Amino acid sequence: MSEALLEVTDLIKHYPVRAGVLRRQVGTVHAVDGVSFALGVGETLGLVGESGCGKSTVARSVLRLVEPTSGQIRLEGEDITHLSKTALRPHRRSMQIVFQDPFASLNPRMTAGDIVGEPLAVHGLATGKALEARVARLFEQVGLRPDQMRNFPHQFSGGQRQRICIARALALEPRLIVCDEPVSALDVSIQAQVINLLIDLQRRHGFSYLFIAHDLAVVAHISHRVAVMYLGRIVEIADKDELFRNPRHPYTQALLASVPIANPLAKKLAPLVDGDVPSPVNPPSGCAFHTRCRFAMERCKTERPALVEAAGGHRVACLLNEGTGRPL
Amino acid sequence: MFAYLVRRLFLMLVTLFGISIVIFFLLRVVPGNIVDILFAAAGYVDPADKANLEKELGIDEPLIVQYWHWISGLLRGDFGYSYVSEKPALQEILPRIPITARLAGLALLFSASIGIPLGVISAVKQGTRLDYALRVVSLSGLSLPSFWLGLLILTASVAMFGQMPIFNPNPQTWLEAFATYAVPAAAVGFRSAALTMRITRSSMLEVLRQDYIRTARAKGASDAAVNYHHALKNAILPVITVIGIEAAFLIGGLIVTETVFNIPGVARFLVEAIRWRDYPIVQNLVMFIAVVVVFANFTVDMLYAVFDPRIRYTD
Amino acid sequence: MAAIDFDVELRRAGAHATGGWRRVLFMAQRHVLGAAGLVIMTVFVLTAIFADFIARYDPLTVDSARALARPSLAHWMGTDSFGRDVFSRIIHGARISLAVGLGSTALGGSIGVIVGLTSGYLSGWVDLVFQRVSDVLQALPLLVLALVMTAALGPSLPNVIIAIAIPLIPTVARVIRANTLALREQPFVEAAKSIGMSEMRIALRHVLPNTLAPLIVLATAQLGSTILTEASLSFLGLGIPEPYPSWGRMLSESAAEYVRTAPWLVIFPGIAISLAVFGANLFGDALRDILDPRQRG
Amino acid sequence: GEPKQGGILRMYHRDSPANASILEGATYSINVPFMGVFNNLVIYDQHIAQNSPDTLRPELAESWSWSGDNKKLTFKLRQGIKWHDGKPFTSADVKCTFDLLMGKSQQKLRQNPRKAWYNEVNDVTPNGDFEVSFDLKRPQPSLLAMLASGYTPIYPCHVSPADMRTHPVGTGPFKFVEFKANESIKLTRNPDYWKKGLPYLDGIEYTIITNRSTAILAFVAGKFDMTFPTHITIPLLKDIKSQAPNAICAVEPTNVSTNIIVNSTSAPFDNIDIRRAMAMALDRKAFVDILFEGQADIGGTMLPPPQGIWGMPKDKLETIPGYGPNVNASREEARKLMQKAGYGPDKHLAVKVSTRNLAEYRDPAVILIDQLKSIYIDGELDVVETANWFPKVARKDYMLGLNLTGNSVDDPDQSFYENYSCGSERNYTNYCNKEIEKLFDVQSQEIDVGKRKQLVWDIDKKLQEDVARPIIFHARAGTCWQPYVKGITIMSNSSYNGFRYEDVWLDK
Amino acid sequence: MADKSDLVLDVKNLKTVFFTNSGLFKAVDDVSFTVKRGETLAIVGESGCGKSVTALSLMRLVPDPPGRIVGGSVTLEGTDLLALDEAKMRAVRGNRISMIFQEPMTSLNPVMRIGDQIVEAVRLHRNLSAKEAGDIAVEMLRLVRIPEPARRAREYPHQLSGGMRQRAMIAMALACRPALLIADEPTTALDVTIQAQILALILDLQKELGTGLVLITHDLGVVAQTAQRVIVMYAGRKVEEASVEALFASPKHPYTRGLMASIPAVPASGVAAPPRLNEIPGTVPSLVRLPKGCAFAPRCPLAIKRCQDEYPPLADWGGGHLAACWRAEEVAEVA
Ligand SMILES: Nc1ncnc2c1ncn2[C@@H]1O[C@H](COP(=O)(O)OP(=O)(O)OP(=O)(O)O)[C@@H](O)[C@H]1O
Ligand SMILES: Nc1ncnc2c1ncn2[C@@H]1O[C@H](COP(=O)(O)OP(=O)(O)OP(=O)(O)O)[C@@H](O)[C@H]1O
Ligand SMILES: [Mg+2]
Ligand SMILES: [Mg+2]
Repeated sequence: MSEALLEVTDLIKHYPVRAGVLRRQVGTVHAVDGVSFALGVGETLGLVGESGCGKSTVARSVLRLVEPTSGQIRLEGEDITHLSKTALRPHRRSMQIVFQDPFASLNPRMTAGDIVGEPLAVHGLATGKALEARVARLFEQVGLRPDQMRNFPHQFSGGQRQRICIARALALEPRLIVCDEPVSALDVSIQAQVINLLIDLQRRHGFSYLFIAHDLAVVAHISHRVAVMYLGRIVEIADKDELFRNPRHPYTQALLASVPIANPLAKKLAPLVDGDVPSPVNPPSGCAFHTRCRFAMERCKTERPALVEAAGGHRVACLLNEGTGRPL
Repeated sequence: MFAYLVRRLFLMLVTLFGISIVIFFLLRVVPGNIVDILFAAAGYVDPADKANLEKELGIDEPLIVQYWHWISGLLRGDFGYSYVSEKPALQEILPRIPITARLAGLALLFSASIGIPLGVISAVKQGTRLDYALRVVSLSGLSLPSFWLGLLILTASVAMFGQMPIFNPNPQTWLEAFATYAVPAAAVGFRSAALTMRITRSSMLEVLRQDYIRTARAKGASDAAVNYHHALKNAILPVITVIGIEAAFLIGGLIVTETVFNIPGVARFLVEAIRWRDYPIVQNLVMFIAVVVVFANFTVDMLYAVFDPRIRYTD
Repeated sequence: MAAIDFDVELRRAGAHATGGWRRVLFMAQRHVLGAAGLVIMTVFVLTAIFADFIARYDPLTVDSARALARPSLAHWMGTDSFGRDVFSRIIHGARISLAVGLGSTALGGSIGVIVGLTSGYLSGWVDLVFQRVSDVLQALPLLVLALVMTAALGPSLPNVIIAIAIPLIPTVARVIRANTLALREQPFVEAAKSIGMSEMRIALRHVLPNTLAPLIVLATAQLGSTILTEASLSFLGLGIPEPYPSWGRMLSESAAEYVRTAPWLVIFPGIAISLAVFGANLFGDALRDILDPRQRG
Repeated sequence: GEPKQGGILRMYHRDSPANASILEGATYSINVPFMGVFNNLVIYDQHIAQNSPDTLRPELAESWSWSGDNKKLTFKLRQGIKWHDGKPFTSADVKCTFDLLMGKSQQKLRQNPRKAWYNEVNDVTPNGDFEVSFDLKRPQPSLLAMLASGYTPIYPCHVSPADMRTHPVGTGPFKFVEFKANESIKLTRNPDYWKKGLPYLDGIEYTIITNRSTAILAFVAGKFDMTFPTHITIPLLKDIKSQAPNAICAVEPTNVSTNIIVNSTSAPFDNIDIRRAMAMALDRKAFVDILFEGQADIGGTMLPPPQGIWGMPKDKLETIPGYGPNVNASREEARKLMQKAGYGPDKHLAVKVSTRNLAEYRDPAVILIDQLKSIYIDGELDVVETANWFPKVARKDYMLGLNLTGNSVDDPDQSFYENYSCGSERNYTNYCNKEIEKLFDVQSQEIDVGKRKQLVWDIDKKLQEDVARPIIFHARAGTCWQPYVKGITIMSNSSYNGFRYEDVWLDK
Repeated sequence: MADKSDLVLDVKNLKTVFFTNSGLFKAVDDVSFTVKRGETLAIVGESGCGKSVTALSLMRLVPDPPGRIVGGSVTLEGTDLLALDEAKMRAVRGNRISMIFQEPMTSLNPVMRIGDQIVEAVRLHRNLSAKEAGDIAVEMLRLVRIPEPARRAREYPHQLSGGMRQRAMIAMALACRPALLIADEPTTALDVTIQAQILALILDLQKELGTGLVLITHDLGVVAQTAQRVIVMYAGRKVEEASVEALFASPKHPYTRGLMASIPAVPASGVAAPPRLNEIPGTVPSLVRLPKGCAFAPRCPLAIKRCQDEYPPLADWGGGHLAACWRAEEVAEVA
């Protein structure tokens, strides 16, 4: 994990808020507000955070599916932030994404085989019989039957659809796969199938994953390192074990404490944070979390904490304890 | 909001400018001009006379110059003179506008007040006999040529009452005025109502399957409340769009109805003016229609915001 | 709860109608009106194609001896004042009326699709320009355009088709554009981008097929209205010229003079027009239902 | 009963005339509503259907007299007549009117379609306020006929031609009130009309209804007292009769001939054989049967008798090729001519038949095309918009054309010179035959009516044999009015001259 | 078994079918369960196994077409809902039984003010003036801890955040203090902190009002923390029912066991995560073409010949622990 496959620096993405038939801009969503991280070869970086905090936006910016407002994205050392669409096209072979919503990301009017084969066709990697054979292999790899290639997306179950998406992402054998909540809609048994597949593939081919999920257990299972986002910013990033053992940011702590344990005898749920998620259109001043933080101080309302190293490789953005967060 | 209106107004002007160019040059592309026609009707031509007349009317000048005369005149409020009647174009156009406006308004009213409720019913009862029946009736509204429907109405009224609703320029009573417009408006409105009904139906079908309709039912709301209070309000935007398009269309598109019912409205006048190549009338009238269309679109956009709180025009 | 015969319900739901004709029959049963529309349209199209074989008389031959004959075995729909066989004229008229209907819908529709797709997909200044152009087209009254077109180029079949097609363009373009704007944001379009597909290919392979449903509904509705527009143009003397029969002209001219004395001159072309419009719309309605994913279950 | 004073005559008008100036017009759409505003020097008796030299009546002129050499025509004018604006009428007004028509005055008519009528007039000179005389280059007895036409009202000097288009001022029984294009034309009674006690009507209102079905329905429903004159086709007449059995309808020739204009300047119709063949292929009776249910007239250039004064008698007519009773024999001959010209069953001649986009033009053209099939000619209809029709014809940009020619006065001078003399602007076919043209002048100067008729018949026959402009038929049309409308007479050999309406009254 | 009088809901042999173009299938097949006053019953199962349809069937809101309830009974406080006419049913809906739908974002009417939507629910069942109902609405919003409830009541759904919308939905569902509340995956799209808030809220209100709760969820953690009893569904059928403790302690159906085994755990200090998660091999069969016997048999490690031929009956394996498996006894041992 020495060399960085992907390096994201100061990524900012603002969306205009538009309304009306004429799509006039009525405001700005600060979807991603200065995010930096690096991802090594064969590494998995987990990305968690509440819904709407900008995880998907980070994911899509990395692939230049949305144009970042500012910041830099380097893939294998090359700055791809400003490459033209055409210049970018060859790079698409080395990075792929599994979308948050598998059904929506499959064209309802194409067969599963066509969908999975399309990347190969587009890059001219295979045609005719060869293409078909490749697609069949991909199907088998993700645990689908080749005879299902002729089926349309709506004829698959949620988990199968997710696997079609994965097969499509794998077709080009990319070095980086961004997985945006690939398992959120699945029940645990299917979820387990998908996760196992991803881990197997990583072992075999050395893929790197940027893995986004709500389910901390899943993230914990698959990731080497984990980043926690809150309202467009990374508030904490550390090795998995370190993060789960010593969460330093009050939000991370609240997250961990809120995970319901699948054991009726274990302690009952008690919400650790209260209040509502602030809107990314008008983010709170200072530390964005101060509106919900139990430990908020006066200066949290005005001062925005930077992401700083609190311990070996453990970075946190919190003003408590001279910027090292609150140890448990 | 203010900035938005300014922008909107600017775009309207751009559109109107485009239309002025299109209509001006389109008319010039058509062979024959008023002079040709006058001489054709007289069955002879004397080149000198012809040249004189062309000069008198100013149609011998280069097109650009003519265009400039027209547009600069418009900006000064000078609409020119009709070639045929030799009266000021404005004086010819203005009295016809309220006639068409009343007719179109009544037709729209008719179409909305019939089309929307029937559309709702048909959507709610989708797949039932009532739905089939309503759809068939509405389709027949769309499949009758309008001149045919108009003649049918006139013939039937003469045959049954020995009377016919022919246009009366000076209605004495309110009732008479209504009668003058109601029948042609109904003839137009039938088609319009059919269209409105179909749009309402399909839009309602879309909405009726939305989750919040289910929520309303889950609250125990009655069918009427669900259909009209919850669903229709959400389904109304496409309907408004169509009514807006119809409104724009009705201002310039009632040629056949105006002909059959002999209503001295804008559309028939426009056709006559085109036949005579009466450029000042055609150009100004088309500009007027364009203004109406553009404003109809604008009104529709504004209505969107009224009906859907998510839409707010600010800039 | 009423008892349910599962087998009956199964059959009603088409569980046995798995392949080929059975499936077609099943769909026809489910969409009776749509099937009727399809049948009507097919009959008309076939009629138009095989007009020469079906018509029993030359539609153009004038014969003073048999003018204004009532419908009879010899002349199923009677003859007109020129002694021409109305049935044969309607059969041949199908050619013109359908050519106008299909031709102008296809022409206006395809240009509208191209404009709408480009405008919606590329957005930016292309969109702005295209939108203003379609504003302009929309603001020109249809019949003004038709008048100007036919006056400029003469009332021939292609010109009538073009004249009727032009106002269709902004309508279709608007619908397709709105759809494209929505589709452009769909994850599957993004997915196509992410594999490095060119914009053109995305527009054609991913966006276009998904706008097909509203397009078909719009097109069938327009098909009907173009036939009516031709009739209206004929009424104003701007339609397809004599001697070739178009339904619109047959109706509009006879309507003036023969409503009472020879009603068959009015009734039959009227029925032909209404039936065609009706058929197209019924078919469109059913397509709408069939293509509505929520109704497919 | 006795005529009654009062009431407004309600009529519909078939279309919106371009303007109100009769002198500039060339359609009876102007004559019908505006003739009542004016007076002529002389006028055809409004209650005798057939216009003829015998029915000429004085109007603004009390009397007229020819000089001994028949080259000077002097009118004594009525005194004490006032224009509608109160100015007195004098001989100067007559002079002004004819100077306008001859193109001699300062002010010009926008268009002057009947300038050629006065080709033989040297000058019009007033002698004092109430006498005026016309100096002719040569005798022309038909001049009176033209002066009596509804097309020749006297205009006032003091109103410009432009004003006459929008607000005509005359001396006639009715005053102009308003003309709303596409809507209505209104006239009101002239209380100071010089014929005491006239007019009976308080006014006339024309509602412009362009759609014939609507118009007729409105008449049937009693919205109108009278249809637009000669606007009812024969099939529609039946319809009216069945719906309004009390209506009184008259069917009369309109003196409008439907004819074929042949472009003899270029192939293929520069070949006289093909022209003849075409003329011989015509089955005129079929046209008349189909379009008029038999009620129209077959003749030459001049309207056939009995309504027409100058038309050839039947026996003479039938000697012309193509007019004979045996159509098949005639077509057989026509085919031979075609074969001579190189066409036959295997080699058809393709021809475009141009015509205007109006039913009156299109319908006969359809029949024509059908008939031409019998002589190996494949016709295709080419409909032309009004605006382009005349320029196209003038350019000789056509092969065959189907045309309607209206004759405002039933006199050979009007018809021959206009349509057949070399170089005339209305001679669309460019037919030019110097010998015949000499004959035109001969008949024109002939004072004896009987002799003139013989000359005219010979000319007419020759014109038909030359296939200059084959006449197919002379149309008839109907006019209907409610039974209480009295004093209407429909002219039987012209539809331009009978609309003074000063003694029309309503028996209500 | 429970005391009858204490029963809020008694569902017996519920059967709901869908007629679709691809065929007819039983989305809910012969499902029975009960809910007591103040009790929480969780329904879990594979995605697409019929949980939501079951819930909708209770409300009689199955979209028709294509769906229809074809059998069984739903007894709410002694009345069989399926036998009521539509008008009577309307009086029950939103009043005695109400539901929080799976997608709160789309379940609020976008063109109506939040307050009005709650007011409507109240006034439909209580004879109150608009003013009084308005007060109740604001009160309900306060109860679900929406700050500034009076102002929020006048706003439209799009002006609220996702969490607030979800709470507004809850407020609306509880406005008439129903005897039974159905919550269909009320927290799927939310992060765990918000999820915890909302669940706590529902449980509080439930306790306060004595409402019976049917909670549908994928998250077994949530089940463990909130429910008293659980039913497990597979391919339209109930395959297991037990108290939450019994179920987590010893599942009696191989599918349930598979589910339990698949749950990943947040790593606790010092415990190494297993390299692979357990998974149930194979995929859910298509509901249109279900196998003749046990629907789970093709994926079941314990499947025997009998499973393929014969659907196992739902049997009581002690203490009200029901499971539909021939080899229920062995399930726990295999684990
Ligand atoms: N195309 C867009 N236009 C405007 N705003 C957007 C757009 N896409 C996302 N946003 C907004 O940006 C913010 C971040 O969205 P994003 O999808 O990245 O969140 P997320 O962390 O992935 O949430 P979730 O967990 O729900 O998937 C949200 O407030 C969202 O509403
Ligand atoms: N409107 C409908 N039309 C056709 N089939 C439907 C419809 N609604 C649900 N189904 C089908 O019924 C079955 C059960 O659906 P249901 O929504 O109850 O699943 P679920 O258990 O709630 O799944 P999830 O966990 O994904 O919400 C599914 O196979 C689904 O495809
Ligand atoms: Mg996301
Ligand atoms: Mg569900």
